[in-house]
Amino acid sequence: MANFLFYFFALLALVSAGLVVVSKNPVNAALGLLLSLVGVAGLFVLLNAALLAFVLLLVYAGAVVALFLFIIMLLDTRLEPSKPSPRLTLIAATLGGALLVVGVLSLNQRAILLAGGASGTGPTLKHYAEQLFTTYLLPVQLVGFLLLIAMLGVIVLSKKSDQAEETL
Amino acid sequence: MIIDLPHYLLLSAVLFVLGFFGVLLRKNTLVIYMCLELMLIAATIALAAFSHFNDTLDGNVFVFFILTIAAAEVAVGLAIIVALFRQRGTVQVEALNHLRH
Amino acid sequence: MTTDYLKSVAESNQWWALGPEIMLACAALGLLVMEIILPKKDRRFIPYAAMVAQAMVLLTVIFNFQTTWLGENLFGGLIKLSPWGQVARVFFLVSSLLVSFLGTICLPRTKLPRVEFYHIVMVVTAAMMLLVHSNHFVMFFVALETVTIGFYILVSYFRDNALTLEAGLKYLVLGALSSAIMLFGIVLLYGAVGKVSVNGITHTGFEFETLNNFLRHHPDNFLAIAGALLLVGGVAFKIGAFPFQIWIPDVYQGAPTPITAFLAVSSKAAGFAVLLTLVNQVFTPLAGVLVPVLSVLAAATIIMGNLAALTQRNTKRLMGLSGISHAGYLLIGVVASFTVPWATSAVWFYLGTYLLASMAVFGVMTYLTGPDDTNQTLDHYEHLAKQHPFLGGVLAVGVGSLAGIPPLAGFMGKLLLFIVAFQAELYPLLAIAIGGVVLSIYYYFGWIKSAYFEAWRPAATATTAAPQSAITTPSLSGKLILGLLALATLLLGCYPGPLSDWLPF
Amino acid sequence: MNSLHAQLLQLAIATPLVAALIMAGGLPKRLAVKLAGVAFVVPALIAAWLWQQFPAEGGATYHYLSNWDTGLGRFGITLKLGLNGIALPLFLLAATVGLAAGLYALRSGAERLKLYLMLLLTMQGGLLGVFASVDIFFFYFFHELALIPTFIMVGLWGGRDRNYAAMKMTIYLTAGALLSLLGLIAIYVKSGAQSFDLIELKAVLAHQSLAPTVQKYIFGLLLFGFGTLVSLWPLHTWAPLGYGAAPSSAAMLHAGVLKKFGLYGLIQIALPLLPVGAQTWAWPLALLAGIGNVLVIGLITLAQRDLKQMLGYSSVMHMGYCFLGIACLSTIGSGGVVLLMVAHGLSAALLFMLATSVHHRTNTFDLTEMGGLAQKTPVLAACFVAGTMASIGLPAFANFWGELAIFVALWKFSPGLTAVAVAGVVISAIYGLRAVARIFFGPPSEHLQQVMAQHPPADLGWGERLPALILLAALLGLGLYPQLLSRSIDQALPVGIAKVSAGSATVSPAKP
Repeated sequence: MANFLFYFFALLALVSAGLVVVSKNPVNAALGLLLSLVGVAGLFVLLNAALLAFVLLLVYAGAVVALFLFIIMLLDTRLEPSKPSPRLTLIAATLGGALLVVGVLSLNQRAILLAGGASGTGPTLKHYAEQLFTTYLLPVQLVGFLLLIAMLGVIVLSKKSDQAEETL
Repeated sequence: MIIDLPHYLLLSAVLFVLGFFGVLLRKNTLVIYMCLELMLIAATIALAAFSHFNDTLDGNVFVFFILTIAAAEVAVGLAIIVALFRQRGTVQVEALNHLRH
Repeated sequence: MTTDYLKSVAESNQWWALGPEIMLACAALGLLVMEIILPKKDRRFIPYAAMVAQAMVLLTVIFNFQTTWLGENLFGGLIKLSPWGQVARVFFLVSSLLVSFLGTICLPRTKLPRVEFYHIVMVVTAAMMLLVHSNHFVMFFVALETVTIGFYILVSYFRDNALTLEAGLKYLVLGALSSAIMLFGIVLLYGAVGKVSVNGITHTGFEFETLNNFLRHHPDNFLAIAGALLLVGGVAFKIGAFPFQIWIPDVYQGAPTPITAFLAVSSKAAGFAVLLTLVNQVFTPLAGVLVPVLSVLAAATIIMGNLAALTQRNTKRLMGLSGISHAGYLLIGVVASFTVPWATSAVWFYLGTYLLASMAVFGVMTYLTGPDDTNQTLDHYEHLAKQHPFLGGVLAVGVGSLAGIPPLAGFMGKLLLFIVAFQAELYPLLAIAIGGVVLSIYYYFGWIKSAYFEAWRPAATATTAAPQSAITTPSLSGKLILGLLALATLLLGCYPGPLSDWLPF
Repeated sequence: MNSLHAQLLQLAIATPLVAALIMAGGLPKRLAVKLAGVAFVVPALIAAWLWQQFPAEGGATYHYLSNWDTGLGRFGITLKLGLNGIALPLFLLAATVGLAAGLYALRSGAERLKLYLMLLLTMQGGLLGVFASVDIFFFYFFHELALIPTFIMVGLWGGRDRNYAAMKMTIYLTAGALLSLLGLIAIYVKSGAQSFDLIELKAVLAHQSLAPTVQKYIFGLLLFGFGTLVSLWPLHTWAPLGYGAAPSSAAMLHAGVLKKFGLYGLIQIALPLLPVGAQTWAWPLALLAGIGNVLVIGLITLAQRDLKQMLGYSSVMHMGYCFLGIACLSTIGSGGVVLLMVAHGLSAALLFMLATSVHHRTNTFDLTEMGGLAQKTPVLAACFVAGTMASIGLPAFANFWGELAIFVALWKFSPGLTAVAVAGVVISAIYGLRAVARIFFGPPSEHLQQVMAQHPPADLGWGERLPALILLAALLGLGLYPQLLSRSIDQALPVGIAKVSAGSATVSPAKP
C-alpha cells in the first residue's frame, strides 16, 4: 500500500511538474504547479511529516498558487508565441540537465547513504514548536524581519506613483 | 521492493532538473517563476526524506523556513513582475533586452 | 522537555553577542516609527537619523572589537563570532553608511518613498553580518535569503524606470535560481552526513564543525562533493564569478547607483566572507576537488571580466565588468588560502581598499547623473576635471586605486594578493592576473582620460556636442566624505600600517 | 655624524614631495613657483654634499642608512634608505638632471604652471627615492611614484598624438613594471629571507643561492620587465613615441633618469642575487641588444626627419650599449654601464631640452625645414654641438669613458659584437652630426625664413642657459676626470660580479 501511494504521489508530482514546464497557457501551468504540490504533500505524509504537508498546502496551494493565478488574470497575458529557444540556451539546458541526470544516476552506485533507519512515529506539532522556539529562535526572528521587508518592498513597488508623492 | 531513501532522492533530483529546464527554456516570466518554486519544492522533498530516514528533526524544521522564505520571495517577485508589466505591457523574456542599449 | 534543557538553551542564546545586529534592526524599526509619528516637515531628518544610528553601531563595534564571545558557539551552535566576523561587521557598516549617504543624494531626485530605502539597507546589512557569523546552514540560508530578498527590492527600487525594473527582474530570476541551487547543495550535505550522536546530543550536517568532521573521515563521499560544488556554485553567483557573471552588467546598469555600490561592495564582500568560511572551516578536506575548480573559476573570471570591460563605455556596466575581474583576483586569494593561512587577511585587505576606491567612484557617479541614472557613459565625464576639479580628483584617485597604481591603496591590496599567490605557488594564475591588470589599465586609463585629457584644450575639439550631464555640486558634507575616501586611499597606499595592523593576520 | 647624513638623505627625498603637497594645498602661484625652485635646489645641494662626504674606500657597502617602519614590517617591507657605490652616482645624476629640468620648467611658461611643477616635483622625489632605496619594494614603489606623473604630463602637456602616446606608454611601462614586480616578489618568496631588504637578501643568498632553474626564470622575469622599462628591442616602441610627445622637462627626467631604473635594477639586484640566471641569459640579451638596439634602431634613427623622434630613437640605441655592457658580466663592463648611464642621462637631458629650445625658435621639429640657426643663436648652437658630441661619445665627454669600458669588456665577451657596437658609434656620429648641420648650418628653408622674420630668434636666455651649463659642466667634469665617480663604482661592483665571472664553480649547492 505504501509503495502504491509513493508511486502515485510521485507520478502526480512529476507529471504535473512536466505540465508546468511544457504548457503554453500560464493558467494551465499554475494548475500544474498546484497538482504537483498536492503530490509533494502526499509524499510528506508518507514521510511522517503530516504537519509539513498541511503547511505546504496552506501556504503554497492556498496563497502562492492563488497569487499566481490572480496575477495571471490581472495581467491578462496572451498565449506564449511558440518561438524556438535560442540554440545556445538549448545546448546549455541539455548539458546542464545531462550533468544532473548523470550525477543522480551515479548516486545509486557511489553514495554511501548513512540511513539510520526511520523511527516509527513522526514528530508532532510539539516537537516542531520546541525546536522553533529554542534552538531556532534566532532564525525565526530573522524571518520576521524578512517578511517585514518583503511587505514593505511590495508596498514600495506597487503603490501608485501619484499617491507616493512625498514632500520630504 | 521497499521504498527507500534513494527513491525519494531520485524523485527530488528529477523534479529539480525539470524546474531547471523550465527556467532555462520558458519565455514567460511568470512560468519561469513557477519553475523556480518547483526547484525549491524539489529540495524540500529531499530534505524531508533525509530527515525521516536519519531520524533527525532539523531537516523538517528547515522545510518550515524554506516555505516561509519562498512565500516572501513570491510576493516580492510578483510585485516586480506586475510593476514591469505596467511599464512595458508584457511579461515575455524577449522584452527584457532594453539594458545595454 | 526539561527545565534544564530550556535553561541550557537560554544560556547559549547570548543576545548581547549580537548587540550590533539587534541595534541596527531596532534602529531600522525606529525609522518606520518616526515616519508615522513625525509631522511631515520633520521627516526629512529621517535619513540623517538613519546615518547617525549606523555610525553609532559602527562605533559600538569598533570599541568592542575584542569582544568576549569570540570563538564561542552561541545560540546552540547557530552563531560563532570570529575575528573575521568583527572585521566584516565594520566593513558592512562602513559600506551601508556610505550607501545611505549616496541615497541622500540620489533619492531626492525622485518622488519615491524614502524611509523604506534606509530601512531595507539597514536590515540587509544586519542580515549580512549574521550571514558571516553563521555556523549552521539553517541560519546561513535564512540570513542569505534575507539579504537576497532585500536586494530584489532595492535593485528595482526606482520603479518609475522600466530599465530598473528590468534589472530587478533579471536579478530576481537569476538570484532565485542560484538560491535554489545552493539550497540543493545544502540539502545534499545534510543528507550525506546523516545523524551523528556525540554524548547523546544529535548533530547534523547543518553544523559546520560536524560537517567538517564528517568530510575529514569521508573526503570522497560523492553526495557531499556534489553538495559542496553546488554550494560553491551558488556563492560564485553572488560574487559574480564565471560562469555566473552574466547578470552583473545588466543589473549594475539598471539598479539605482547607490544600490549598484551596495551590490558591488557589500554583496561581493559577503560572498567572499562566506566563501572563505566555507573553504577554510568546512570544506578543508575537499581541497583536492575545490582547488582546481576554484582556480579555473578565478582564471576565467579575470579573463572574462577584463575582456568584456575593454570596449565598455557605460560607466555602470564598466564598474560591473571590472568588478568581475576584481572578484577573479580575490578568488586567487581564496585558492591560496588552502595552503597559505594569511591569505584570508590579504583578501580582506583587498576588500577594504576596494571598498574605499569603489565608494569614491560611485560617489562621483552619483553626483554626475540626473534623474535617469541608467545611462551614464564616458562621454558624460568630458568636462568633469575642468568644471569640478574636486570630483575629478576623487575620481582619479578612486579609479587609479582600482587599477592598482601605486601609491594608492589598491596597489597594496594587489601586492599582498600576489605575494600570497606566489607563496601558494599559483604561477599560471599569477600570469593571468598580471595580464588582467595590464588590460585593466587600458580601460581605467580611458576613464581618467575622458575626464581629464579630452577637454583640456577645448579650441580644437570642442565641436562635438558632448551630452551635457546634470552634475550636482557636492555639498560640504559630501565633499568631506568623498575627500576622506580619497585621502584614506592615498594614505593607505603610502602607509598601510593601520589597516594591516588591525586585520587579524 | 652619520645619522646627520642619513637625515640629509631623507630630507633630499622628502623636500620635493612635501613641496608638491604644499603646492597642492592651494598656494598662490608666485609663492608656489619660488617654493618649487627651492625644492629643486635643496636635493642637488644635499646630493653634492653627500657625494663629497662619501668615504673614499667605502663604495662596497651602504652608507647613510636609515630605516622606517611602514606598517608592513611583518612582510619584511621597511623604508630603508642608503647609498652605496653604485647608487651614489645615479642619485647624483637624479639630483643634477632634476635641478636642470626644474630650472628649465620654472621659466618654460607652461600652461597651468603650478600643476606642471607639482607633477615634476613628485617625479623628482620618486627618482631620488628609487636610487636611495635599499629595500627593493620601495625601489619599485618610488619608481611608480615617478612614473605616474610622466603619464599625466604626456597626456596633458604633450605634443602631437599625446593621447595615443600616453596610452601606449602607460600600458607598456605598467606591463614592464608588473613583470619586474613579479620578479622581485619571486626573489622575496623563493630566497626564504622573508624580507625585501637588499642587504639581507644578499646575505641570505650568499649563504645559500637559489636553484639554477629558479634563477633562470626569475632573471628572465626581471630582464624582460626591466627591459621593457629601458626600451630593450623589440619592447622599445613606446619610447620614441612617448618622448616625441612628452613635454621637455618630463622627457628630460624620464629619458635622462627614470629610464635608468631598469639598468640599475639589473646591476644592483639581478646580477648579484642571480648569478647563474645572468649567465643563462647573457647571450640572448647581448644579441637582442647588439643586433636590435644598436644596429636596427641605429639604422631607423638614420631615417628620422623629426628631431624629437630622432632623439628618442637615439636614446633607445644608446641603451643597447648599456645592455651589452651588462651582458659581459664583468666588473669593467658593468662599471662602464654605470658610467654611461650617468653620462647618457646628462647628455640626453641636455639634448631633449635644447630640442625644445630649437622648436621655440623655429616652430618646427622637422629637420629638413631648419637651417642657419648658428648665426642667430650661437650659444644654443655651441651647447647643442657639445651635447651631440657627448652623445656620440667623443673624448673629453663622460660618455667616452663609459663606452670605452664597455667596448673593452665586450671584446673579451665577443669580438663580433664589438664590431657591431663600433659600427653603431659610426651610425650615431652620422645622424648626430647631420642633425647639427641641418639645424644650425646651411640655408634656412622658406617657411623658416618667414617664421624668423615674424619672430626674430633670440639666443638662449638665462632660464635655458643655466640648466644647459649645469648639464654641460657635469658632462665635461666627468669626461675629464672620471675618477670622480668611477672609484666608488669599482668598489661596489666586484661584490656581485666577481661571483658571476668566476662561473658556476663558486655557486653554492642549489636549494631543492
